[in-house]
Amino acid sequence: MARDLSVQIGSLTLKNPIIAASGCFGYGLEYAGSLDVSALGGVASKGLFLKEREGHPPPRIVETPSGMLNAIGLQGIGVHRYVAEKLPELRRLGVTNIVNICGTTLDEYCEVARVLSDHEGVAALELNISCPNIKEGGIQFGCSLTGTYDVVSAVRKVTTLPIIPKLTPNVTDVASFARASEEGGADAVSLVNTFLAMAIDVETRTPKLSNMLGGLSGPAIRPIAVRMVYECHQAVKLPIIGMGGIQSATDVIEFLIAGASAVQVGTANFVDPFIWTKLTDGLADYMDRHGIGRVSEITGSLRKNT
Amino acid sequence: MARDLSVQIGSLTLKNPIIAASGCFGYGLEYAGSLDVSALGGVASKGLFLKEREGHPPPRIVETPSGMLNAIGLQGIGVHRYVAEKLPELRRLGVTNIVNICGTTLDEYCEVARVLSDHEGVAALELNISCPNIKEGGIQFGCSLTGTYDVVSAVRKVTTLPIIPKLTPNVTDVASFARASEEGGADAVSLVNTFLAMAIDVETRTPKLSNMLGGLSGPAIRPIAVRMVYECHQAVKLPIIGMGGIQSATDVIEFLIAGASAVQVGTANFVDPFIWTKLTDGLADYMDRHGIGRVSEITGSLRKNT
Amino acid sequence: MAVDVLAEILTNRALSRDYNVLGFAAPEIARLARPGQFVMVRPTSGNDPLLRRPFSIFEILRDDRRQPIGVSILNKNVGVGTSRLYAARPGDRLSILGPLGRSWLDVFADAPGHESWFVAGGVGLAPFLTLAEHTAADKRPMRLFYGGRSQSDLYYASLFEDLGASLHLTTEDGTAGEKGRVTLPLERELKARGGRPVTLYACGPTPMMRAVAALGASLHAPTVVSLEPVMGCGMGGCYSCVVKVSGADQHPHFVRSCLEGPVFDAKRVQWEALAH
Amino acid sequence: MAVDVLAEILTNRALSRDYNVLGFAAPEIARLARPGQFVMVRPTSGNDPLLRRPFSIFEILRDDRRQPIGVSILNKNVGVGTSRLYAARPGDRLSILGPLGRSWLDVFADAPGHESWFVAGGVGLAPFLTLAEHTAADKRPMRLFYGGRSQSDLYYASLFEDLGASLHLTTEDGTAGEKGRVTLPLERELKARGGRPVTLYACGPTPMMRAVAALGASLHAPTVVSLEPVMGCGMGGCYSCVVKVSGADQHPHFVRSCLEGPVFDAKRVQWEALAH
Ligand SMILES: Cc1cc2nc3c(=O)[nH]c(=O)nc-3n(C[C@H](O)[C@H](O)[C@H](O)COP(=O)(O)OP(=O)(O)OC[C@H]3O[C@@H](n4cnc5c(N)ncnc54)[C@H](O)[C@@H]3O)c2cc1C
Ligand SMILES: Cc1cc2nc3c(=O)[nH]c(=O)nc-3n(C[C@H](O)[C@H](O)[C@H](O)COP(=O)(O)OP(=O)(O)OC[C@H]3O[C@@H](n4cnc5c(N)ncnc54)[C@H](O)[C@@H]3O)c2cc1C
Ligand SMILES: Cc1cc2nc3c(=O)[nH]c(=O)nc-3n(C[C@H](O)[C@H](O)[C@H](O)COP(=O)(O)O)c2cc1C
Ligand SMILES: Cc1cc2nc3c(=O)[nH]c(=O)nc-3n(C[C@H](O)[C@H](O)[C@H](O)COP(=O)(O)O)c2cc1C
Ligand code: FES
Ligand code: FES
Repeated sequence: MARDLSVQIGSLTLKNPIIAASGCFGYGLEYAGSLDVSALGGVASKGLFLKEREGHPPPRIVETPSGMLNAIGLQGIGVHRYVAEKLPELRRLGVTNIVNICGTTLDEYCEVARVLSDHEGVAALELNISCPNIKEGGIQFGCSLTGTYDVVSAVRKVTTLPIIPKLTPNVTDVASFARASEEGGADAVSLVNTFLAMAIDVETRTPKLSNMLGGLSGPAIRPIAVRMVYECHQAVKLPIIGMGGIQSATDVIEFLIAGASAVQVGTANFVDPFIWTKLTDGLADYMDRHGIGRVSEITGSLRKNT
Repeated sequence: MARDLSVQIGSLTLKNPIIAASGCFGYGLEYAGSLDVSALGGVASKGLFLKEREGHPPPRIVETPSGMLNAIGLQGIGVHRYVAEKLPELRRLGVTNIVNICGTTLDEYCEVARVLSDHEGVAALELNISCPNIKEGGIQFGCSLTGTYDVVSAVRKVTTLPIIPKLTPNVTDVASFARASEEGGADAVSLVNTFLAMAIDVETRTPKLSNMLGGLSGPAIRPIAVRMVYECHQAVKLPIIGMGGIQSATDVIEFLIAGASAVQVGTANFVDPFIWTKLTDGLADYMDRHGIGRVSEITGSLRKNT
Repeated sequence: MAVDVLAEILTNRALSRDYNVLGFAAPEIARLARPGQFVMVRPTSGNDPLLRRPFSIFEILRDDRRQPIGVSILNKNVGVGTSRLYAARPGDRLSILGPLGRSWLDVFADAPGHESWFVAGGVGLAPFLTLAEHTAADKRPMRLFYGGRSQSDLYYASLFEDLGASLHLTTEDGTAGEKGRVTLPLERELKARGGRPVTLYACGPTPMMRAVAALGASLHAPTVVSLEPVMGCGMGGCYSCVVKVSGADQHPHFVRSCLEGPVFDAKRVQWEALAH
Repeated sequence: MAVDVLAEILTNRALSRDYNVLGFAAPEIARLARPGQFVMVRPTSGNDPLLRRPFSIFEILRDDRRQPIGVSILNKNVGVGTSRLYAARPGDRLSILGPLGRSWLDVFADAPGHESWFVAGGVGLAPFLTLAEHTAADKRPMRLFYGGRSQSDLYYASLFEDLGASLHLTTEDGTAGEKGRVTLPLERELKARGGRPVTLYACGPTPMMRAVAALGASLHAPTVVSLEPVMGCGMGGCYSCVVKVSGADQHPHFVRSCLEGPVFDAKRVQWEALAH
């Protein structure tokens, strides 16, 4: 059967809908020695500020039931070293780079976007306005509707690259943030970032993370993330990149049915760095079994119970 | 060592801080044939409206990684049958009854509260303003600050029983709802109710729950719930009853350290209906090992990382 | 009264690639159990999966002096929990909670002079062995109508024969017994029974039970069915396991099948409201 | 390059109530592994626990013709994941990913004429056996300083003796070897070594490694330590495993120990910034 795994996110074409999630795949090159990174639908880079950042002291992660908390604190090399040290090799490998960008001010987002727009090899910008574990990680934008609108429309003015604000789940009505993104001129939205959470060592009565608060990811959050993708799909026309706890092809398909056009996989990559072919094979198999020719036919195809 | 497990929630004294969560322990009598229900700190009843309710058609639950979704739809016998058929036996057994009450209008909450206030054997009222899976389950109050204030202050006028609004986690800033409850005259707050979520059967492309949406509970949500309890403890003076994914004494203590004065256990009771003595024994053992005489010394005792 | 036992697995007999029988050391449960009751088994001590799974009590295990030492379950591997139980090893310990629910015998008091006919589909055989032992002790005539997809689905029929039951086996592929559905011989035998009063007991896939209920109604045989809804707790705590049945007032209500079932008078069941 | 192998467990030798050695059939990893590298083992195929756990490669397992057929790990049961590995049974299959990280040999190129002294605390022995084999093949003199709480913590010392290492054993309770910390004989021997150049390799509890690093610095022995931070992925993906080390610019930076470690020149390590 003719079956096509490629998907369209605005003007961006991905060879398949399965993307490595930001902060969970380094800059992509870390994995290039062990697997073919260009075979992924895309790689969302570790979040980049204008400058280098040290991040939080360890412990930075703690495991929780079917999930994990992280408070990495956006350690990173900054956008200038990224374009100098990482991008050329990523281009050479043919990786579809979705660069995750952060800022403490509107100007910083715009400046990072400008630098990236000046270089070949960037496929899209994912605006991280939702990192829960640093105060200046954009969450001040991501938890306010006007803040979201402002950052999206500001970045819109400085780049022709597709822009994809990444929404936080730590809000009452995520769909309204998708709407604000749409109005601001976004090409797509991605969701969810992690859930603000904490864990305490009861013997010492101290937080298990040096930063006290961290972001919950992994299979634990999947049912909430699926619901949020569904709500956004009802609310906006924008393509949606869904994520949160995906660890199998079935999970990928669940997000697609709920309304996602593509998905990202984060925590599951830690457990199984070779998960990618399993996911695309499983999706292809599903499409064959159900006589589906294009991934977009699955997107938003939820039937109501009778 | 002299060690006392009792806790004070406003004017209410509980023999220990461990309460069966609403909707997870029937009306209490279901378990009376197998265990001593009066040994629990308290029993939060299944949510009660004024009238009987049929609830949603099955399937009503679905398991998810380290958690479960439920959309029971508040099936229940109504407050009148509760006081006639359940309360006398519960009183005879010496159960501390925290009656979980629901309403579709302010008047209904008040009327249910009045009926319960007229009967002996009710220790406190838990105001369910947070059931995520029925439209008229009070969530219209629980997701609005003025709605929360209104329902708490209205019920405050009709009863002298301790009132404990139960907060939803599906909001941006749960602490503001604790504040609204405090201003409305609540004696304590309890949190968290379940997280709005969904799961899809990818083969049929239909929701796994007949109601489509359900509430996520169980260990999966614990780190988010602990964070929310911590936030509320920072924001209000009211005692807090914490819950969400507790399945061991360590988890109980984690909530206490974060700021809870007592806790509720829901999903874990399904897995282990004899969990109660394990939890109180584990708490007692912890207090002995740490030289703690009263549970209230643990409440809010989180130390910051240095 | 239910007890929870962290029970050692005594035996795990694989019957095929997807059926096995697990024996648990749980004398407390074995002593309390009545025919048709069930247990909630925790497939692991961890969280994956989180919830217990309901299983009919298959056998009461006894020692040489016929003292109850445990129970077994007949497990069909259909998913995450049952696959752990398929792979469990003797010596492992798993929590099992029971006995739970009502017994077949709670639905109809043994009607004098009635024959007991059991109608089982596949793993639906499980709740019948204890009932057959009870019926044999009563010296009441019994028959087993037992259907499966193929020969390899039909286990343990000989145990029933040993207890004095006459057998009517069917398979969909004809590899054993009569070819076709189990309702075929059932209908034939019901029609041929003359005036003898018969009570039907059925457990298996929902469509099969529904068909048996219809036969029972039209051919005047009181029918009891053992339903298998999803169950979160087994103790009446969660209200997940409801089935719609008509009450004393003749109106349909959702009732918890872990408390009021899993066995029901088939006449009360609102079949169209069942989840599957 | 790392590979992931769904490896059959060949052997599980329990050494005590909390130590065991698990052998995995993973020839691909065994062929690639270099001394001091590690693997990420998935303790179950399910989600409890979710993440893999890092373990030093203890032995390279070989068949009769000395062909590599797998690796073993020396496991200390300290929590949920390691307890599953303690209880694992031959025939079980677990995913193991590796080899990962840098080798001891990547930190200092073998300095000509240097003696190799290994300093191990408890389960910190694990990354030394492969190094000892390498050192023996090089015909370089070596010693093992090996400390534990008591005799039952000191395993496999004889393997090192067989390879030609001289042993300095210590226990805190005096049940074997010298009584006291492993740094006691180390300091004595370092001081007594005359002009002989020595490289120290240390793995064990952080305070021990820190003490060894201090001795190495003051007594002029280059020191390599193998750190054990919490690791989420082992591949450089998550940035959880950072340790603060001084870089080429002499400024301290967080670097990922799964990529730049787990072995580090002790001089670079900012001990006060370590998580424990
Ligand atoms: C009173 C009672 C007695 C039962 N007795 C037996 C028995 O003796 N032997 C036996 O093999 N099975 C029995 N079952 C069914 C058994 O409980 C389910 O097969 C089991 O829970 C499936 O668990 P799983 O984790 O393997 O499946 P999952 O991975 O959870 O799901 C796999 C499939 O099984 C279905 N399923 C899940 N839970 C149930 C459930 N409770 N009932 C029916 N289908 C379900 C799901 O919808 C899904 O299609 C009984 C059920 C009840 C309610
Ligand atoms: C490179 C490397 C090599 C290692 N080699 C070995 C080895 O050969 N043999 C061996 O027994 N152990 C080794 N460890 C330590 C081992 O990884 C941990 O003991 C294990 O991850 C604990 O898992 P758990 O699920 O049993 O513990 P958990 O239940 O997760 O935690 C129990 C306790 O162990 C601590 N812990 C958790 N993860 C780690 C970790 N990665 N490192 C140290 N402490 C941790 C926790 O803080 C907690 O106090 C190594 C660690 C690293 C980083
Ligand atoms: C260790 C870690 C680091 C992360 N770093 C980032 C980041 O830099 N930028 C970002 O937008 N999201 C970051 N995330 C969030 C993930 O991209 C993703 O939104 C989230 O983990 C949910 O997906 P998952 O459940 O598949 O992991 C991080 C997540 C983890 C676990
Ligand atoms: C099956 C089920 C039914 C519930 N019914 C109610 C209810 O009637 N009223 C209410 O306030 N909360 C209800 N809850 C929420 C629980 O009381 C509790 O807030 C939530 O489950 C989190 O705790 P847990 O993780 O320990 O289960 C229900 C939860 C479950 C799982
Ligand atoms: S299974 Fe929980 S009420 Fe029946
Ligand atoms: S363990 Fe993930 S980056 Fe090192």
